[in-house]
Amino acid sequence: AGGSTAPATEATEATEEAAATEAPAAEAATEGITIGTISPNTGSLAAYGTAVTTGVDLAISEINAAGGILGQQVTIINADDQMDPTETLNAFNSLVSQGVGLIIGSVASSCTSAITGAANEEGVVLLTPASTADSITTEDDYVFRACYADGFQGAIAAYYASQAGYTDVGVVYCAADTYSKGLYDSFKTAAAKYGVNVVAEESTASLDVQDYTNQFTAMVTAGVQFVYAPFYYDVIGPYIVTQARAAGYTGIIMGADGYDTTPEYVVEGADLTAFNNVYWTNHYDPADTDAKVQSFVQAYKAINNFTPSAIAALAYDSVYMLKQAIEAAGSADASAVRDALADTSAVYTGVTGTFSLDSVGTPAKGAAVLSFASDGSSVTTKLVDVVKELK
Amino acid sequence: MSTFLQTLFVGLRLGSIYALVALGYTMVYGIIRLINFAHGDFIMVGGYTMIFTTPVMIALELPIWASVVFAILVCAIVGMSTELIAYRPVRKKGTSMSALITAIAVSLFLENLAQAIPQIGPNPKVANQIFSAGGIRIVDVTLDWTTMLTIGISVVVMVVLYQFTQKTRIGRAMRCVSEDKSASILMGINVNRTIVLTFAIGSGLAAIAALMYMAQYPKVYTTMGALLGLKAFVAAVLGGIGVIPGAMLGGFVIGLVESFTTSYVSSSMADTFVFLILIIVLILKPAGILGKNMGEKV
Amino acid sequence: MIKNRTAQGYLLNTLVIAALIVGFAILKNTFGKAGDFKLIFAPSIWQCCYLIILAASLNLTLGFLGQLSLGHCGFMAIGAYAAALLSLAAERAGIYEDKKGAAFILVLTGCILIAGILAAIVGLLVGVPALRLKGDYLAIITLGFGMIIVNIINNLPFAGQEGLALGSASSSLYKNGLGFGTTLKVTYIWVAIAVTLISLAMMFMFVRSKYGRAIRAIRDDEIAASASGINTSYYKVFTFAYSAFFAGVAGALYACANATLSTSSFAFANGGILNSTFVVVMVVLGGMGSLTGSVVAALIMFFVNYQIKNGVWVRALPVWLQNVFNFPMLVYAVILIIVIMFRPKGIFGTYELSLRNFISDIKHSRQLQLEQKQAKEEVRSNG
Amino acid sequence: MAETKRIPILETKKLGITFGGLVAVSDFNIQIYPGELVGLIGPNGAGKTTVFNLLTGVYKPTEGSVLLNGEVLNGKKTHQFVNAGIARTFQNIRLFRQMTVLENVLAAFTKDISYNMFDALFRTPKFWKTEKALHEKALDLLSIFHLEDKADSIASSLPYGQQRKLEITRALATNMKLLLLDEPAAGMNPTETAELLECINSIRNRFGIAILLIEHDMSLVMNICERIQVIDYGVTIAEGLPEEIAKNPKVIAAYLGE
Amino acid sequence: MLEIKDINVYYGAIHALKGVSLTVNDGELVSLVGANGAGKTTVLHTISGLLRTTTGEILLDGINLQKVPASSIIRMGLAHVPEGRHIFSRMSVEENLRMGAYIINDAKQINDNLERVYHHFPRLKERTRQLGGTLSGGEQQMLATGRALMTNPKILLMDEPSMGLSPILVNEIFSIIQQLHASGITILLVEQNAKKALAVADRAYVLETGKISMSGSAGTLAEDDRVRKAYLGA
Ligand SMILES: Nc1ncnc2c1ncn2[C@@H]1O[C@H](COP(=O)(O)OP(=O)(O)OP(=O)(O)O)[C@@H](O)[C@H]1O
Ligand SMILES: Nc1ncnc2c1ncn2[C@@H]1O[C@H](COP(=O)(O)OP(=O)(O)OP(=O)(O)O)[C@@H](O)[C@H]1O
Ligand SMILES: [Mg+2]
Ligand SMILES: [Mg+2]
Repeated sequence: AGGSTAPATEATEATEEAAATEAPAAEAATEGITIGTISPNTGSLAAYGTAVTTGVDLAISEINAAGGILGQQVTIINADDQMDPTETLNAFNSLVSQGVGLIIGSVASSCTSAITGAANEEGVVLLTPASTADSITTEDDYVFRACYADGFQGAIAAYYASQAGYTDVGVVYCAADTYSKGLYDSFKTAAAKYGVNVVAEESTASLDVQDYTNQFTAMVTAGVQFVYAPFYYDVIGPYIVTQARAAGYTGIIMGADGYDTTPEYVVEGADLTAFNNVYWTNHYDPADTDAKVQSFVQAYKAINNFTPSAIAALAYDSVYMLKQAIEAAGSADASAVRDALADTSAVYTGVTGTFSLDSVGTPAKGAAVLSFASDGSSVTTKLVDVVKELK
Repeated sequence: MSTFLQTLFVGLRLGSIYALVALGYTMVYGIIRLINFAHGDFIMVGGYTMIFTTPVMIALELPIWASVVFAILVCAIVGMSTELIAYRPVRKKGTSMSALITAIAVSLFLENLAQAIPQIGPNPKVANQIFSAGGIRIVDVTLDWTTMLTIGISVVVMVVLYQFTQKTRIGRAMRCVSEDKSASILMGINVNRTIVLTFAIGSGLAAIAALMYMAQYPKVYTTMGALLGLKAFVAAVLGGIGVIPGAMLGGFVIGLVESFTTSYVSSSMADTFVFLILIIVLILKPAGILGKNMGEKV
Repeated sequence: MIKNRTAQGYLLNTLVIAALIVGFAILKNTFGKAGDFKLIFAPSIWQCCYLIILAASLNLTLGFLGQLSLGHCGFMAIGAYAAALLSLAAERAGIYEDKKGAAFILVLTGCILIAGILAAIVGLLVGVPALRLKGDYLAIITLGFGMIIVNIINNLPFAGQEGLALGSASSSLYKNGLGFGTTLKVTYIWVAIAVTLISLAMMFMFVRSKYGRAIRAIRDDEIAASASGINTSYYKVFTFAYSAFFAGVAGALYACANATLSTSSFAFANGGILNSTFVVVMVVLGGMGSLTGSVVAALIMFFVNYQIKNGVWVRALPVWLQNVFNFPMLVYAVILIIVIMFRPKGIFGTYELSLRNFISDIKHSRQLQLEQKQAKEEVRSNG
Repeated sequence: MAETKRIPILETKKLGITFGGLVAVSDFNIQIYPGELVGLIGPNGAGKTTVFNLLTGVYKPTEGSVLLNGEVLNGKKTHQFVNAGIARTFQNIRLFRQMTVLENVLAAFTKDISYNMFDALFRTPKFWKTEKALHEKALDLLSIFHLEDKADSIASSLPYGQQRKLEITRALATNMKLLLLDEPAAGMNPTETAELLECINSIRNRFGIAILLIEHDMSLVMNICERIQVIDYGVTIAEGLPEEIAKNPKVIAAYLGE
Repeated sequence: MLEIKDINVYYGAIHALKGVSLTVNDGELVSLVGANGAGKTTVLHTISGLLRTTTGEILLDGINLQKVPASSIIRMGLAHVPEGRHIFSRMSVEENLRMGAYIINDAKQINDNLERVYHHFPRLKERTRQLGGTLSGGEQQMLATGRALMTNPKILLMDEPSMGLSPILVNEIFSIIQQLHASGITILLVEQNAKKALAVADRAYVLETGKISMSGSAGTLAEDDRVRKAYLGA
């Protein structure tokens, strides 16, 4: 990562010096490779922590079963950050002091941003599976990610709206959530570019809000037929879609990767036709017939009994990205791995697509546009389109 | 017009839930002057109990809401055990502040214990449809049956509770205990048993609140009680804590303020307005809307 | 006579603090693995420092004034954001570079002070209406103010929920402003320690003066206090603001120690140990009315939190227990309940650790033992 | 006593208060002159304590006014009444329960302490000087009731009788000109009451203050009061010298009994 | 009827009662005198179960009260007028009195008792609806005594019932005590007004710093020089 080359080399030198005196990574590399993970395993968003740990565990067991990386077995040290930035930093420090030089984490952008600088300073590779805030990778050379940034996902939705001919649209988002707010920002910026007018905006003050009726009544009043609602599955499934339809909103509801796994969170016995006309963008489609995707989904389901979420897929891919980089570098030394990851020509083929990292460390990859389909008693997902590139 | 009506209905819907939860708070607070921070988590316990007993109901071809019976039982047991194991020892020896800390600890304990149980885990669970959808339509806007039922239930619960505390022997014993424990003993009241009973009733109410909550907002997760409990407590204070009709009134006020702020002021500032209203009301009426401010006799 | 005794006490305390600092310096140079000081010890010191200030300052309102405030972290948030934004502005104005030199120290000091003062002003604004209420009503109203403060910061265009790193201040506080990286946290560790010692001294002097007496009188009986000529509203509001000042200072330290700010950290209840509930927990655990208790409780809370997550001994536990330890807050809650059961008035009650008392206590108990022995011997010889 | 000195330190004019519909005190007029010891008696619930509450700003009068040295004190807060020179004790003892005996007295000095935050924070010589002087003064006051040995005990651990005495000492510490005592002998046996009587007299002589006393113990009231005012249902029913009051049929009927 | 054998009571480290023994026979009026802080209230609290002893036993009709839960002691026919009144301040006067009859289920009996209390204390009848907390000190004392009479107790413990009462009411209280005594109720009376207490009592005990220092018939004690000097102000 890092725009210009000059400061990058400076930083590398500095860390080499540090590595020489403290040599955390080198120490670990002699008997196997250790990768650290930081995820919110407890707290209100612990579900994401589970997604990360299960995704990583699956990848690691596959890799170790196949002989490891560079012939060495891989071990994982996981640390819980409770979705709190202070704890993320503590977890980071604890991992690094145990000699870990490669870290996958964390999930929430606010948490990840608490350690990006430290990763750089300590010369530790930080690969975040799911922090989508645009600024995460822009400043620090040691920071990369496996997901695309909010800027891209929001733009796809705007692009999609313009392609489908909606010129007046509405947005409902959560002002207190980095993810939702980030997508809202990027959607709005992109909408202006594609000639789509955002004529109605509504928000919520927290993710614990249960009632979205007023927000969608406002959408009905504004007369829009397309609403961008970047929320998570556990808000979309039980709350938003049914409430929006009950409030009389019949148009398109569009979201992003947070909608992933929604079909498992719908109200049994309710009228599920409400879920027709709901679209979303994702990193991958679990129903994709691609062999790689299917073998991942099957293997994951076999262990965990449920369909892997996008975050699990991204965490899984993150491990393989590191593996590829270590192999390219020929060692698990942090600075060597960093250099390998910074190589923009390397191509990664994962569950979430085939991609390269751009100059700041964010993947340039296509997004799947999916939609829900319902016969009234159950909800399924279907692939609508894959957007590789935005015009 | 339809926006106004819709907003009103949403306010009532939220308010009726807050009111039900607030009644439980007021019950417990009324007797031991303890902000039972764990009350919100009792709702979570009730919610999960219903989620897990729903299949049984379906198998027995009973309506799903009947699982509330299990929820009431489990909640009452959890509530009473909390009192027996955690609150009572501390109340005997400590200050009201140490009791408050225990309540916070119990709340943390329940939330995290739930997460640690593999069958529950961190992923939220979604309830089945409990009552049939639909309702009365007024000018393009539907006032759904569930909301009306919730309002009805909270009014009934309020009236029953009020009559219970005012008219029955046990109710009066509860009021005595809340005022002066040693004098209550001298009246022949078994203080400990009265407190346990209050916890049983308060926690049982949490189960009913859980049922109505899930009927409206069918998602159950381990931290669901945190914000809900907090707002309900605010509602109870707003109405005048310890005053049973006050809890209900407070609940509706908070629900309506929240809804109208969302529609007419700023949707992301709804909580700010809720607290602003609370602050203004308390400054004007320091004992809450229905609270009696009987200044200290010196 | 009092003066002599107290002077003795001061001398002793100063000596011990000096000894601690020397010990600390030795420790620093001989600390285990080279990386550990930088990565574990120094960040821990920073966190302990702001936790200590936070707990002690809340003790002023909760323990000494006897008013339950549940919005203390709101003041901390004000301090943290004020310090962060100010230092950012100072850096952009080119007042300092690279976080070194006299100019930086000056800005740093200024930021910490202004953070405190701003928090105190807000404390004053909140305190005037809020302190008309008592008990749980006050608790709930302060809780409300705490929430509003956080909510407002959330909606400020230049602060924002995402924290300065992502908000429209747009560049990471870590790189700019006073956010300290791992190395700088070591360099400036004395700042954290000095600020904490000075703050504690200021609070201690406060409670050991007419101010402290007045507010404890108000805590015990407000009507009697005013009937003894104490202007209760003045002392209440003053203490509230004074306590908010230190919460603001703690916020500034927090902003230094944590590279990013996110309002969710200051909410009433979040996952970590940094929120208004936990500050109350620290105060009660340590003992309401004992600053020593608050200091010790803050250290214990930190240590327990740290040990649950990182303690080597955890790995020696049976597997099922290790699984329980994956839920730190569960263990934490159990520990809390147990401690409160055995020490319901807190670890220290209202006792202040004073070395002079400590020493005289030891002397006293020696003497008692001696007397008892003598008495026993007498009995024996008589019998 | 010379006629020229007859300027009352306390004067009330048509003082009255109602609670809801209940008229607790009405048309209450009293003058108290420097150094005087006046008794206020009346049946239970007559409004005596309420008068004290009105005289100290705990209750706001619904009619009439309180004048201290000619200055109208209506609308002032309790601590301002104290600053003006009225101190009191309470019928139900109100001590600073968790503080030591010494601190209870020291707290009452607060308003007269001139050092500020700066002095307190930097422990200036002024701070030390003031604190030292006050310590001595407090111990001196405590010695009046022989409480100096208990200086370091926690107030709530004292037996009831000593708590009463401490409360009076604390009131003395406010440096007042008029002391209001609400049933100081309640809960004391005759021997203790006699002791209290001595103390009240000695305080009066030593500090030259005026005292208004509520008491049901007639042995105390009749012995030390120079004048007595009797109220019933909030209205004054008799006023005069102890001997006159003792013989007043209205007072006998309402209050003294046979 | 009531027999206390060698009880010790502690408040934390404070040894409040040091081996106190006393008996109250059926139908007797026994008075307990002592200076402030002697431990009189502690004795009464221990009897009614508000405090527990570390050693010794308390027998009521031969039953060891130490083994009976506090709230059941009242059901054994004991009533206690506590020091400091302890009325329910947010309940009305009438509700307070009705709470006194909590253990009685018979509505008619409750109403009769209520009438009797109102007869003794007409002032309370004037204030049936007023909240207990706003009553004057003396009114509260009447309420506390009235409330204890609501159960038709066999044995009544009274802790300074005349405290804060006007002379006329002090006489009234003492005549009520005598009436109750005459009607066969056993009474253990703690009073600061030792003169009056000894005048109405059959027997008396003197308590000094947690120990019984003297006992005997009330008349003899009232003549005793030490008692006269320490408690009667003579
Ligand atoms: N805050 C209040 N609210 C309502 N009524 C009150 C209040 N304070 C006092 N009263 C009423 O005013 C009357 C006078 O009360 P007060 O306490 O002054 O009596 P008192 O003369 O001091 O009697 P005692 O000798 O028994 O203490 C009483 O009837 C009391 O019930
Ligand atoms: N709750 C308590 N904690 C500590 N000490 C107590 C407590 N209650 C009473 N004491 C102490 O126990 C001793 C006996 O007190 P008690 O109240 O029984 O005396 P008393 O004879 O009733 O006095 P009084 O005439 O003042 O009512 C006193 O020294 C008192 O200080
Ligand atoms: Mg009175
Ligand atoms: Mg007593």
